[in-house]
Amino acid sequence: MTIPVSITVNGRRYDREVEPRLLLVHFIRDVIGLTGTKVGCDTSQCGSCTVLLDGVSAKACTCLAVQADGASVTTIEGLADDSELHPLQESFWNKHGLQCGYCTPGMIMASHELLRCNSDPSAEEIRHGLEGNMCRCTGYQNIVRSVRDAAETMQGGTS
Amino acid sequence: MEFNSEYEFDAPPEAVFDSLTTPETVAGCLPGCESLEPLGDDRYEAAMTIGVAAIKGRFRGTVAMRDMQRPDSFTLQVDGKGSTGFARGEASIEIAPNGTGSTVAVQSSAKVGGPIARVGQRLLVGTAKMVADKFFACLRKQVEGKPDRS
Amino acid sequence: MSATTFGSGIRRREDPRLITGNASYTDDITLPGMLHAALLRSPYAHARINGIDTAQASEAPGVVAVYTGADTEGDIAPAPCAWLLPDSDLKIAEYHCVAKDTVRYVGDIVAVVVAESRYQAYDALDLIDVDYEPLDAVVEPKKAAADGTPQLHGEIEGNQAFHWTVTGGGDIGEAFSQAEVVVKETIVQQRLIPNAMEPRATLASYIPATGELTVWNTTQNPHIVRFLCSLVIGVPEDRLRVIAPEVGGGFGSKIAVYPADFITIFCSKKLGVPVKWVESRSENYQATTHGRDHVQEIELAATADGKITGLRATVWAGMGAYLSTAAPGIPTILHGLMLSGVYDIPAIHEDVYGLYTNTTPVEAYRGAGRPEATFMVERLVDLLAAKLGLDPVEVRRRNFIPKFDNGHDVVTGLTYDSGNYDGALNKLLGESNYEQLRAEQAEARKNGRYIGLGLSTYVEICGLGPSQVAGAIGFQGGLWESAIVRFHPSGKVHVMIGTSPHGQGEETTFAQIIAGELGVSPDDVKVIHGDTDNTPMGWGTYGSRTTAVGGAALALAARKIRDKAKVIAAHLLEAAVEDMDYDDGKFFVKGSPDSSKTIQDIALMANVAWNMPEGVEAGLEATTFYDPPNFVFPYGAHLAVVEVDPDSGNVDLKRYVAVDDCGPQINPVIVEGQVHGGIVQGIGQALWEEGVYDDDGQLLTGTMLDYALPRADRLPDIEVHSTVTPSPHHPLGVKGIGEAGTIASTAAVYNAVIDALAPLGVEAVNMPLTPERVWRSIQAAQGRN
Amino acid sequence: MFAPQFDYYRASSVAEAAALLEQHPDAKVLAGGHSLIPVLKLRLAAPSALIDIGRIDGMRGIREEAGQIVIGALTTHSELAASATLQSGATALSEAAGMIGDPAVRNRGTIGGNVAHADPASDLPAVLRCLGAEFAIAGSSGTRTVGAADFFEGLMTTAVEEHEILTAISIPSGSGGQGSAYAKFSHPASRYAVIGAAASVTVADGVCSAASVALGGLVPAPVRATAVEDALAGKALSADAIADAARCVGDSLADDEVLGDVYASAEYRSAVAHVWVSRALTAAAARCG
Repeated sequence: MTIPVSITVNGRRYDREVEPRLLLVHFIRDVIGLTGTKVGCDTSQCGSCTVLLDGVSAKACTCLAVQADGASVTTIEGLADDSELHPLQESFWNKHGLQCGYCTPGMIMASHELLRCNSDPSAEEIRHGLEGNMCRCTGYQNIVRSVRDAAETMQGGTS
Repeated sequence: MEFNSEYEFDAPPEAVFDSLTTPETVAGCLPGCESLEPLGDDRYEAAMTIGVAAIKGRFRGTVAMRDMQRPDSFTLQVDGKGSTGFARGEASIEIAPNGTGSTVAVQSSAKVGGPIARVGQRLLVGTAKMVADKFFACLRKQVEGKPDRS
Repeated sequence: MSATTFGSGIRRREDPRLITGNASYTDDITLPGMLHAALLRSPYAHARINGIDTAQASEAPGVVAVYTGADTEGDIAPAPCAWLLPDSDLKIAEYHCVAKDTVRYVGDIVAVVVAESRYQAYDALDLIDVDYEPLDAVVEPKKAAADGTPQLHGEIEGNQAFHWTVTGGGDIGEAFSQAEVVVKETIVQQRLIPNAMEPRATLASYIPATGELTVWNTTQNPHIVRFLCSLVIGVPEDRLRVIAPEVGGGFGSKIAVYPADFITIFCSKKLGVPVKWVESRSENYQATTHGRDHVQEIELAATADGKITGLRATVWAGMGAYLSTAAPGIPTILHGLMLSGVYDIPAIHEDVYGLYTNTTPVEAYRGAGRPEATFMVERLVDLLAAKLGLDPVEVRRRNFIPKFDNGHDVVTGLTYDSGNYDGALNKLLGESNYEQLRAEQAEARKNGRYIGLGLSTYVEICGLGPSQVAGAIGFQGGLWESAIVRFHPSGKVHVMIGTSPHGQGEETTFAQIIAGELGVSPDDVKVIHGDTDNTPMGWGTYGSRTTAVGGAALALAARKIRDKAKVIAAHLLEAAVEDMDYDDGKFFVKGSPDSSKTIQDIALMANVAWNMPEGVEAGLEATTFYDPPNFVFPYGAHLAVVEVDPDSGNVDLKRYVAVDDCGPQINPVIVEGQVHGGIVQGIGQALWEEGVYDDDGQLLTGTMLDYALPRADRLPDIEVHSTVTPSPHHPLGVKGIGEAGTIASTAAVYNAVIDALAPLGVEAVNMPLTPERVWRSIQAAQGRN
Repeated sequence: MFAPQFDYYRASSVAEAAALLEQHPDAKVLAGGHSLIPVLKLRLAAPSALIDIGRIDGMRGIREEAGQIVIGALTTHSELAASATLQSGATALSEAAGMIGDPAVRNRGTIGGNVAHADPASDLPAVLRCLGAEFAIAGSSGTRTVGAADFFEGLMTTAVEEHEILTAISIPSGSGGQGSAYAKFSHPASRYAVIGAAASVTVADGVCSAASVALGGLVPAPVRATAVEDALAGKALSADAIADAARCVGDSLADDEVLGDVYASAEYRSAVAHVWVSRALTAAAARCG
């Protein structure tokens, strides 16, 4: 069985026929070829596949493409505004919030959700907000700094 | 995995023993049992679906009854596999008179492997207990010839 | 050197592609006509294969081929072990990439399916019917050594892969018979699963017409992959190109060349089309190498005033079912030779037994041997302090090797390069306000709260290593590194290195080295790595060696460039070479800095080359193969503060302070990041992580639902400080920093927990220190009291 | 990982979903998917079809009516956690919902999917048992309502029959003097509850006039800790009184029912459950306004 779906990713609409079992993350990576979103586990733990689904964070490995029919998805590739990096991307760069980079797209999307819900989080709130995203390189320390830095930038403060 | 349990029957040990060793009764009471075909020598080929809620696997394999000591005890050997993994186990079943009825004591241990061992281990004993409880509740109904008391 | 480049915490040059999703990891690469491989792995830890029926799988939708061991016979040689430990009676079991007749761990490969999509390949795996005859299994290393235990490899007696010893200094028996104090402990260094966030993957593309093979692989060492693939698969190196594209962390688990890699290549070669294999996380847990897995029986002899007189240990090291690529060297060379730690220990003896068990092969895992050594020594020192009623600081001070800046011999045979261990500890005590913490602890105890302080003072061996030594210890390769520095006409620079970083940031730090040596902006330097067609041979990134060895190669290549540039500059300025001076990218006649040529001017002239000095070749590039004269020995002192809830056994890590010394820091921000990550991995071992097998060899922690990785919300801020002691033999004085945090932190956290529980009478708890383990240790101690 | 093949049907009404379930006997209901999809990916289940109820109108949201808080089965954990109605009227529920998984999981996972899956280690069943929830279940022959005591039948087994759908959950609105809380011993890897304790207490005239305590995580299905409840009756809720009462929790745990795993044994969980019962009670008592 295949099912027609229409999913808007980073502002562009994709109409495709998919098997019901196709995961959203495979739709994004394999069907439309946006490979910035990563797969790091098979049990919804690591958060590498985090995207925004209709504006809120979701783990794209735990969502079927057919469930996202009609939805709007934002991936890491869609976060920057044309050539200008999103403040979160800038902050991750400025504060050394990444090493191997594999968890980074998911981490940035999860951070986006965090700041959507709380624009001025404390370090502890940031740590809790990132509880569903795993990083093996940074020990999270600089990720926390990065998110804090982005919060300040986005509020118009100075970092 | 180890699993022990006890079940009370309002019937003499002979009746309980006979029921427990009659393939048709066992097949009828074992949740998810699709077939139990005799291979001779008290061995049977079984096909069954085991699981709880969303987690379900289809298994096929052999069931053998050994050391039959009517009406006191016997040993059940199970060896099955399916796409969610495999299980090899042995259960010693002892039937003791208890007033006018009997008590069935089950002591079993199983080796479980494959995906179910990897991701389902925290649920294995609970599932085994649930399957066993259902099985004995059904069997009790048959042996006692009246509706389930529980 | 330019102060604004070398030593400055500039932003990483790697990051723009990584933060925008534009980086390509192996699984991100798709080739025309590419097929997908999926591997059928044994669900049994030990079984004979009586038959494999692939008929149904072969007919399944999308399936192109199904291969079993019989199909690969003669085309894939056994997976090689490359660390042939000498004087150890090493016995290497044949590691068939696809099992022939026996499987020896859950995850051993039995068959491979190649299909048009991954979904189809996995569907077909379910249709392969294997007739297994289960055999008894053994999973614990000490049990594997016992009589009457299941045997993995018939020809290898007692499951023993090797027996290695190190003996140094005075008579160990005498040290113990004369000892005024002896402390002992048995330590289980539990099995750890490395968990690089990027799962392993291989994409192989074989072109039958040309016989050329390109392999994209998640590896820490592409040149070793090429070398071993040429041996195992038989494609000559001139037609074999290995590319490590973006690699998402390794921590040792991407050193080995795996059966899955060879099989994927085999499939591409057989079918003449590109084939990709990507492991799932649960497959990673089963089949990608694990770390640690030691049982250590250790004891320390000392005088009544706390001076150590001897250290003796017996270690049973589980190696898994087969010996992985570098495995034999980890629990031996990298462990046993480091048993003196930061202390002056006059007599040391250790026996290490490497044992085959029905488990996933073990390999290097961040720190590789050194965390196990540090833990042993740091535990014993704390036990000694407790026994003598001394502060752990005091016992350490009484035994530290005094400050040295150019070589210190320890009895295990190593010569440490430079160190000031007391200096690092002093800085730690100051930064953490140790005295006050002790006072707070005493106060808390009065109120029934259990706070503990744990120290770990460590030294590590890294910058592996001199090639002569590598040869002598059985490593089947030199451990030099290479670099090519090439100036283009406009003064932009390409750096080609043989080693292959995978997240550590050397694209930035190496550009900073060039900037420091040649005065160009780091932005004008592109560091090229990870492609065997475009880079000189090199040995890879592990053992904290890329900056320590590869960085030295690069600095020396840059200096060669400077020498040549000086000759050209002298020619252009019509001066004698010996009259030339150089500063920050400019060549000038001594005393006349205004009349100068920049390195860019020289690069242009060298490349257009119409006015070169007599006898000087065109071009401005240099190649260096650097073989270090010794290892480097970073060190430091760490402190953990914990609070334990005795009712539940829960451990709360409240504070973590580190002082590390890796010599001069090329980029302190990157150094700090390495320390953070390393510390948290070591904390993971102390508190959460453990790969658990049941007695039948089933991996019970088979997914991220059961194997507990450190998460952001369970950690405090990590406070990082440093001291700077240059290595006397390194061209830049730098040491390594990739593993330091891990090597130190497990012992610090463990010591803190034991310190917290001391009033309750607890002396030891097996790691990880889960609430249940801690709670049980309290119950047991209370029962004793 | 890659799920086996299945068919997919999207229901636009409860009636249509019930009819689809009748037509496809081996089908599973899909809501948010956070219980079901991981199981499918690991190939631990192979249903013939999924019936997607995720877009059925009117099954989402939280409303108050006639002394009840009615929660649509498709309400997400994030919505539960953020609901002012729940924060004031059923604090334990919003608190527990905020502890499930992580933010992305909470954005997609639904209360209905969670309780219908009835994983012993999930958080909401214990809370709903504690708060005396009622469950509205619809099938092709109509709807029925089941109380929490009967809803959770055993390990991953509920009163929802194969052809039925859980549509809504209602709980009594909190009354004056009542406070509730949830305390969780979270598994460090899965984030599921090793032990979950939900407590609701009512204080009148300075003493506990009503208490409800339920436990999850360590039992196949949530249980009420009646021994703890009894020990609190009529007591002033001092720290000592709470700790003493919490220690009675073992009396409500049948030995052979307590679950253990490689991380925490049954014996350990039984022995330390009182710590979380005590925490939940302490927090609940502090909320009695």
